[in-house]
This record gives sequence, structure tokens and C-alpha cells, in this order.
Amino acid sequence: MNKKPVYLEIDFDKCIGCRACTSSCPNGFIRLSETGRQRTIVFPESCGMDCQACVSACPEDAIRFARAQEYEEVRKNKEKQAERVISGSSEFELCFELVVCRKCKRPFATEKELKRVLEAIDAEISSSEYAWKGLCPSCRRDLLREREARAVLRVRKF
Amino acid sequence: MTKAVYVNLSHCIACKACELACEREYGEARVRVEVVLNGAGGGVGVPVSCRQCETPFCALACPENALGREVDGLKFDSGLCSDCGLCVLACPFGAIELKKAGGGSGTSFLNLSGTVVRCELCPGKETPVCVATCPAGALVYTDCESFGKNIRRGKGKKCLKPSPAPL
Amino acid sequence: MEERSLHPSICPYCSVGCGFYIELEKGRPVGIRYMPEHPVNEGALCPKGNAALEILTHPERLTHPLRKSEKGWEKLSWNEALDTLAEKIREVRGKAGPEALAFLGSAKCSNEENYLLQKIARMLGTNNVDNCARLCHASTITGLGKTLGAGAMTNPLSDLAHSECIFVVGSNFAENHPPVARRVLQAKDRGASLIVADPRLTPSAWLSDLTLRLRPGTDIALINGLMQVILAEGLEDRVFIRKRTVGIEGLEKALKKYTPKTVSRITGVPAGDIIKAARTFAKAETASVVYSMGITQHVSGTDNVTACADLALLCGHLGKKGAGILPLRGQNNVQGACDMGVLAEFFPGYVKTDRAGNQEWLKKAWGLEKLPEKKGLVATEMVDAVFGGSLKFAYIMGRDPVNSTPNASKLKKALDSLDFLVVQDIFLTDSAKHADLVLPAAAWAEKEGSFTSTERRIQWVERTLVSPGDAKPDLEILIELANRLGLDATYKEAGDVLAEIARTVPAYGGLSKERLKEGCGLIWPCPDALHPGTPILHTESFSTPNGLASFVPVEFLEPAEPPDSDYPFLLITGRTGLHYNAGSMSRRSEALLCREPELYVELNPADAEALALEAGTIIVIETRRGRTEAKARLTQRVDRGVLFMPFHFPGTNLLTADALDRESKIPGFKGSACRIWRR
Amino acid sequence: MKEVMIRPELCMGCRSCEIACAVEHSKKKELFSAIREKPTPKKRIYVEYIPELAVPVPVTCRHCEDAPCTTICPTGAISRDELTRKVIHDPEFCIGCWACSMVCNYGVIGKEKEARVAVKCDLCPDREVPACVVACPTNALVFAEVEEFSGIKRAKVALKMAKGVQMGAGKAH
Repeated sequence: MNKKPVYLEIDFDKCIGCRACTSSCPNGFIRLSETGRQRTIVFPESCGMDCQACVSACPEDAIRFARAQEYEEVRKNKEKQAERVISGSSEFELCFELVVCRKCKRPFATEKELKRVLEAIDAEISSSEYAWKGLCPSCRRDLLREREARAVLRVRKF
Repeated sequence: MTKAVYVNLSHCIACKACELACEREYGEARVRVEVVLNGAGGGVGVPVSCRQCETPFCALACPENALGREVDGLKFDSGLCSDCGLCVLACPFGAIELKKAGGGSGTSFLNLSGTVVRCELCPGKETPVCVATCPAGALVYTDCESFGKNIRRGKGKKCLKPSPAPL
Repeated sequence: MEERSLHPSICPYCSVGCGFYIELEKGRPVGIRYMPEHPVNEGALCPKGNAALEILTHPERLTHPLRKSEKGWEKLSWNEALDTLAEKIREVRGKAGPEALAFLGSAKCSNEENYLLQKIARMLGTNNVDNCARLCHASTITGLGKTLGAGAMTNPLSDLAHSECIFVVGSNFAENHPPVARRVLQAKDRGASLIVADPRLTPSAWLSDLTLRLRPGTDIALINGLMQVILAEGLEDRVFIRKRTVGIEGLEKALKKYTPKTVSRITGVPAGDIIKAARTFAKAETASVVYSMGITQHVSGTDNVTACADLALLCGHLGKKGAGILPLRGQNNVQGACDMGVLAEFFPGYVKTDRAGNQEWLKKAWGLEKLPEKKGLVATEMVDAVFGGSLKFAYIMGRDPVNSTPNASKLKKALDSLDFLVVQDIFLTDSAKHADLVLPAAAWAEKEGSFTSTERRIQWVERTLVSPGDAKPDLEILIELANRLGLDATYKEAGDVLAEIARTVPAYGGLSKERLKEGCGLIWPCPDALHPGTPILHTESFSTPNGLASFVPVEFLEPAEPPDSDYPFLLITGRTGLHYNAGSMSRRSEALLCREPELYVELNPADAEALALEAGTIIVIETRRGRTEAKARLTQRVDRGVLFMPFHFPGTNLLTADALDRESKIPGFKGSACRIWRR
Repeated sequence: MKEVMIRPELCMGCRSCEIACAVEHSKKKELFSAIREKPTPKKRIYVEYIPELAVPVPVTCRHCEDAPCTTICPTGAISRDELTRKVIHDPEFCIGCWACSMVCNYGVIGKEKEARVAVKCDLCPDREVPACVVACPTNALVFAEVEEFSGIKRAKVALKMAKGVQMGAGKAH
């Protein structure tokens, strides 16, 4: 196992703020937290492991492992996004604003996540408006329940 | 024939036996029953679990091909799953959940990290436990054709049943 | 490779008697497998059944005999505990006579255990034995006894699927006996119509074709109204009435005044619905009457049951497949405990204690000189006897009266003023906390014995698991106690006791351990070793001396405690699908508790609005006997002016009334006037 | 809107309607080629034989006014055509979740095996009168407006009554 520091390079534009890297990191170096309408993912600048679990987990290929010799480049990139580096530490963070469910008003996903899902689903289907669009999963379930129930109530005594 | 768990909705008595059976077997329930529209006309218990879609949105959204459609049904490979949670956002029925990393079943979607929990029709068992346990016989493990047939039969019978002398 | 084995068992919760397999791995229960071949439930299990194993390994299980001392609970050895107990019984009996002793059996213990308990009591010279049936179906025994001659379900549950009309009154079978819903729905799929009469709009009512939402406590008026319509329109079964019944004239006369209009005024059910229900019920080829605690737990409990029997008799809906009266009983062996004579007024096999000459036969069977002749105290009378000073000692086996008896605060006082109280249970229940001595018992799968389900099916449960710590099967405890009392109990195992039961109780005559182990049980009456059992009662003649059933007219009386200006609401109690009776088991089951965690009270939204209460507010409910706090749940399930509370949590029975039915001595749980306010 | 109305008392269970339906929904619309076609042409009307009563009953989509299948469909594959008032199904959008078959009160939503999408009655858009109605030898199926259908029944009853009147009048003479 390579013990030399390995630097993480994140493509901030690509990252959609899903939780794949945080839950795949075996050491819990990448952390995810949510406060109110904001989701924050905290990345370490470097990690001692070379497992690349996060790299393979990332659905957007937004994570890259950089060797020391490449690091200058990475560093420059990061400085460009200065506000994202947590001052006084070797960690940097990414913040996402969460979309709120249009029914229960609870935040449930990032804009980018939803966009990616809709792109994956047949473009034609997703272009029009559906009842479950903009609803969080638990409200979708409630919607389904309510509709099924209406159908049953109407014919129950028949 | 692809089979799925169908609900004969007018039979559900909302006893939650399916939920408990699933929880007993797997540690967390993959089917959830709630009573809705519980008004003056009486309520309806509606269990919701994976519909085993033929063209599943969850599989389309899955970046790792952990979820995929095979001839005999929707398959999930936990080894490939990266827990990104995109399938949860793709499911129109809200039938996929994320399990809390610490165990226990959470009803909230906002678990900080987790693994995908969805009905897999009890692999290795003849009938899924929720269907076997349903005291009212409201859950049926069948395919869409035979489910429809049963309903048609029932309707046919009612059409022709000599109604007991006019009231 | 893991070694897993399957062991058949019977669900310990309600009286339906569902079968399933316990899956064992290295002697530990790891899961449940369904039993689709079982004739009662076809493999299905309700939520409680699915959670049945959870309580076995619960950390709060009692493992040692405990004695109350100044320092708290003190562990004892079995020898010490049983010696103390035997000594105490002798002392009380010597000083105050056998009438100062009371023995309370359990409808959750096997037939053998209950039989031995009442035998010990009667050999000691007292008829003060009783079981929980007093709180749920005592009125079934009296009510069906005087009409049909046998206080039991007439048909097996599977017969319901063949009924053309099912009339359900005062029973929320969908939540309380879910496998019954399976049969009802099967009948409905065959085109049957379901009529549900209930003050609440329960899940059972959802399934119905016709819902009769009557005012609580007006059941007799409703049933009389139905019978009046049937008679007025000439829909009664005249041949059946002439051949197999007596007393129709009295009924006809008594029913005259129950016209649909009058009944509608009393019950609040539209007159049209009453007529419709009566016609549907009477015109059906086969019809069943299903009732439960909504009928029995009234001050007029016996009359309610009698009315149900009259209704079935009137249309000849008895003694054939798909037609009968089906009282859905409470606990898994409540039928058996009654059959075994754990009742103050009956010896085993429903032989009246106070009728001259009845003792002779039992004296011979038990080889005794003397048997108590006086009718004993029933559970509900014992409380007053304690305050009167005539009752000094009580032995409670597998019961939690503190949570299950009405007017619980009075009962608690009574338990504390006893000289000595022994409680034998699997948990330190709220009642056990009042005891002087607590004996740890084995739970259902940890002992063997026979259980009689509500459809009279006697099934054998085998010992599959080892009890935690020193806990012992109830039967072993009773045998050892009997020997210490010098009563000479020579039984080696439960099979020996069953053999004696077979000799004593005619209906159980053909039973043996071997026979019961073979299939899925036998349905009594089963008088001899070759008899296949009798699923349907009263096919040829009724169990009365002359073989004829009798119509007993009953009159509607206003409920004992109507709401008034001080207590404007009417409180009814009942069960929810996820909990069970006093909750000593289900409230320790995590899976059940997380879904129904606390006491609640159902309240009509319109009432809530008038009192400015919102859903989730903690409200105080007060009756003339006590007060309790509960979370408000606003729902259309209850009508205006009616409150509903489940009785699984401590608190509900602080409120309920302890007025008794004059014949069966069942308390009128249903219907207490109360008032509410925000905490 | 015209619908396929059913008179179950006239059905003799020949299943001509089922065959006609499948053929109509095949590519060439011809019986012999239809048998060999892939995907197998699918019928959308069903004749159910009820063994207990020994009678056949044809069941087909009722094109309900407030159709539960249209409200439950998560992708809008089943919808109501506002112009013709038909309940139509677009296989393009169907994801095969069978939620529609679960809520359908008549059990008339079937499955196209190869394409794995739902299939239901479309009242034969290429024809004036649906194929099943044309094929029915006993007129157990009638393509008519609801009012029209009631009118047919009324006329029948009226005819019977008229005969009765005539007979009565004859006797009086």
C-alpha cells in the first residue's frame, strides 16, 4: 500500500453533490452534512490511502487522484476557488443548495442531482410535467397512496 | 413471466403485518402501509413497495449499473452500488429508501449516508414474506395478466349473479 | 454450514390459533416460517404473530423467584419460594378458612395448567377460582348457555368463507383477529354481503357492504329491531322454529314495540338501513353472526349475547356449514380455561357447582370426600371481598389485572390490602409489582401443553426452547406446589394431566397427547378415541336437556352511565391491531411498540374544534373513577360525543366503570361518561 | 362517445371477439399472418368463463369517465384523449410498473410480452366500429352511446309490453 500522500482533485463543476464518495470512503475522510437548505461535502486535501474508492464510486467522474508532482497544478486550481478552502486546515468543502419538496417543503436533493436523474430517464418522458415531479420520495409515496385510495373508495361497496 | 407483489387494495385492512414480516426478515421494512383518506366514508390502507417496473427509472438513473432489468425481474447488485442515492430520486413511487448507516429503519429520506433498501421479492423464497403473511389475502404474488384475470372474474360474477330479490 | 430446524408452534397472542414454524439455529430462535397447510390461517400471520418471538428473548424476562422485602426484590431459590408459599396457604386456610383463598387462572396458559390450578383450589376447599374470561366473554357462556345450551363458537372460522351474509356486531375483526378478515373477504369474493354494526368506523367496517353506525350500548335495540322486521315481513324460518326451538311466542310479543322507526330513534341508525340489513340477513341461504367484546363487555352483556342468539335462531341460521354464531374470543386459551372449569360457578366441563348432586361425579373422579358446594367469588367480586376482609390470599397465574380490570385504582388498593399475593408470570407486570412473591414462568414455546382456540380447536404446543434462568413451566410449579400441600399430584408431564382431563370432561374424552400431535388439532366435542371431532355444533339437536333451543326475549335498557352535563362524552375502549390486551407482552415488543408507542384517544374533529383541541395535544380524560392523560387523535372513525381509547396501555382502565352484568358478572367496560380538557 | 357495451346474457363464449381483436392489432390485420407475427398480437377484450355459474362474460375497458388508471400512471402513458373522450395508452412512455392494472376495477389492462408494456382497448382507431363488435355473432357486444344503448333496451321492453297489451286487448274482445 502506498503511504505517500495522494492529493484529491475535485472537478467542482462536475460534482452533483450526491453521497457516493462519502459513503464509499472506507475511512470516512469525506464527510457530508446538511443544515437547513444547505448540503456540505468536506474533502481532505490529501489522503494516505490509494484505494480510490471515491474515484470509482463517483457517478460523474469528478474525483481524480493526483500525485505529488502534479500537485502544483491542483493547488492552483484550488486557489482559484479560494473560498472553498477551509482556512487554517487542509480540507476544502463544497456547498450545494437543496431543492425543497413542493408539498412538505423539506429539502431533499440538489438541483444537479435532479437534473442528472431526469437526463437519465428518457428525455421525452421527463420533459413534460408529472404529478410526482418536485416531490420528495416520501411525498411521492403519499401521492401514490392517495390516488390508489381514491380509486378504491369509489368502488368499494360495489 | 415477471411476477411482482400486487395489492388487492379493497382487501387491505391496514394491519401492517407485511411491514413487520419484512422487518423481521431483513431488519428494515421494504413495504410500508399507511391509512389514507380516513374520513367519514372509511379509510383505505395502501401498502407501497417496489413495483418491479419493466422499464425502471431507478435502473436508468443508476450510474454504476447496480440496478438492472433482467428477464425475470429487476435485479440489484449491492456490490456495484455506490450509495449515491440517485435511484431514490428517480423512483416515481418513492419505493426505494436509504437505510441509516447505523442500522434501524428511518422514515426520513435525509439519512446522511446509507445503502439502498428496496423490495427484492425475497430471493430464495417461494413467496415473498409479505404475501405469505398477509392475513387478509390482500397481497398477491403474481404477474399483471393473472391479477387482471382475477378481477375480471369477480366483475363477471357480479354482472350475472341473480341479485337477491329486489329490496 | 448453518444448521436450521423448523418446529411447529401456535401463536401465543389471540384466540384464532394460527400455526407457524419457529426456526431454530443452535437452540436459539432465529425466525418464523409460515405454515400454508394450517387449516385456520393458511400460513398468514398478523403483525403480532410476526413479532411473537421478540418477547421470548426479552431482557426483562423473570429468571428467579423474587420476594418483596424492605430492600426491594430479593432472589430466592425455588425450594424456598414454594415452601413459603405452601406455608402461607396453610396458614391462611387454617386461620380464615378455605374461602379466604382465591386462585386466578390464565387464558394464556395451557389446558393442563388451568385444570390443575382449579383442582388445587377445589381440593383446598374453595370455589374462588376464575380466569380472564370474566372480563371478556363471561356473558357468552351465560347468554349462549341459556339459548343454545353451549357457550362456544358454533362453527369453525373457515366456515365463514361459505356464508352468504355475515352480520358482525361489536367486533373489529380486521384489527383484532386479522385472519378472520381473510375468511370474510373470501366469502365476499364469492358474493357474500357483509353487515357491520359498530359505533366506530373500523377497518372491518371499511370492508362492509352495509355499515350500521349505532350509538354505543344500543345493540339490543338494533338486534331487536332487525328481528321485528324479519317477523313483520314473515322472513323467519318457520320450519326450523317449529321443529327445533321453543318460546317464539314470548319473543314475538316482546318485539312488537321495536319498529324500525323506534329503533332508529334509539340507535341512530337510519330505519332504511335496519330494514335492508334484516332482509339481507334473513333471505341469505346461510348467514353467520360474528360478535366480540363490543357485545359482551356491557352491563347488559348477557342480554346482548342472547339477542344475537335469538336473531340466528329466528332465521334458522344454525347447525349447518356457513351458518352459526361466532363469538371471537380474546386470548389464545380463553375457551380452554373455561372448559377446564377455571370459573367460580362451573366445575370442569361446565357442570354447575351449586346444583345438588353435581359434586358426586367429581368426587369419584378425584377420589375426594368433600368438595366445596357454594358458588365461589368471581374475579370482579373479589375486590369487594378483599375490602370486606373475607379474602386474604390470592394466587394470580399469568394475568395482569392492574391493567385489565376496570376501575384499576380500586383494584390496586385491594391487591395491597391482601395478606399475601403471589403472581406467576413471565415479566414483572404492573400487577406483579404489588405481589409479595413473584414466580418466574416459562413462556409459550418453552413448555408443552394443549390450547383450545376460539373455534374449539385443541392444539398441542411442543416445548421448543429453553426458559431463561430458573423460569419453570407453570405446570411444574403447580405440581410441586400441590405436592407440598399434600394434595398428591402424581403427574409426570402434561400428557398425564390431559389423560385425566379426558376422563373428567366428556367433550375432551377422546383426546390424548399422541392424537393431538398428529395433525393440526381436534375440535371438541370429541367424546372418544376414534371420534374425529365436531366442527359444527347443533347440527341435529341443541345441547339443552330437551335438545331444543329457546328464544329468550330481551329488553333494551338505557346504558348504565349515559353522558350528562357534567360528563358529556361517552368513552368506549377496544383494541388496536398492533397491541394485545393488557400489553404485558406487546408493549415489550420493539417492532410493535415503535409503530404504536403510546396511549391515544380518538376524538371526532368536530368535537375537537368545539373544544379548540388540535391533533397531538395531550388531553386529560376524567370519569367518575379517575383521570388519565392521552394524546388526541382526530378522526372521523368516532362519532361526535364519543371517545375511543385502546386498553393496552396503563391508564385506560383507571377510567372504566366496574358496574357488573347481573348474570355473568362481566364489567361494563364499554361506555363510561367522561369529560376532557387540554392539559 | 360510443363505447363497447356488453349484454352478457347473449354471450355464448365463442371468443370471436378475442380473435378479431388480436388480428385487428396485428401488423397485417390478417388472421394467418397474425399468428406468426412477432411481437405476438395481443387481445384487449377478454371472455371470462365463470365455472360456478357456467356462463361466459366478455369484459373490456369501460373507458371510465374518471379513470383511475389515468391518475395513477406516473409517466402519463395512460391518459384521456380530451377530444374523443377515450382512455388511450401510449406504449412509448410506459415503464411497465403495472400500477394501472392494480387500480383497474375491471382487470382489463394486459401486457405486451415482448415490449413489456401495458396494452389496453383503444376502440380500434382505424375502424368505424371496433373489430370485436363486428365479430360478435350474437350481438352480445354493441357499439353505442350510453343513451343509445339504454334506448335499445328500452325498445325491447316496450315491445314486450306492447305485445302484452295487444294480447290483453284481444282477450277483452
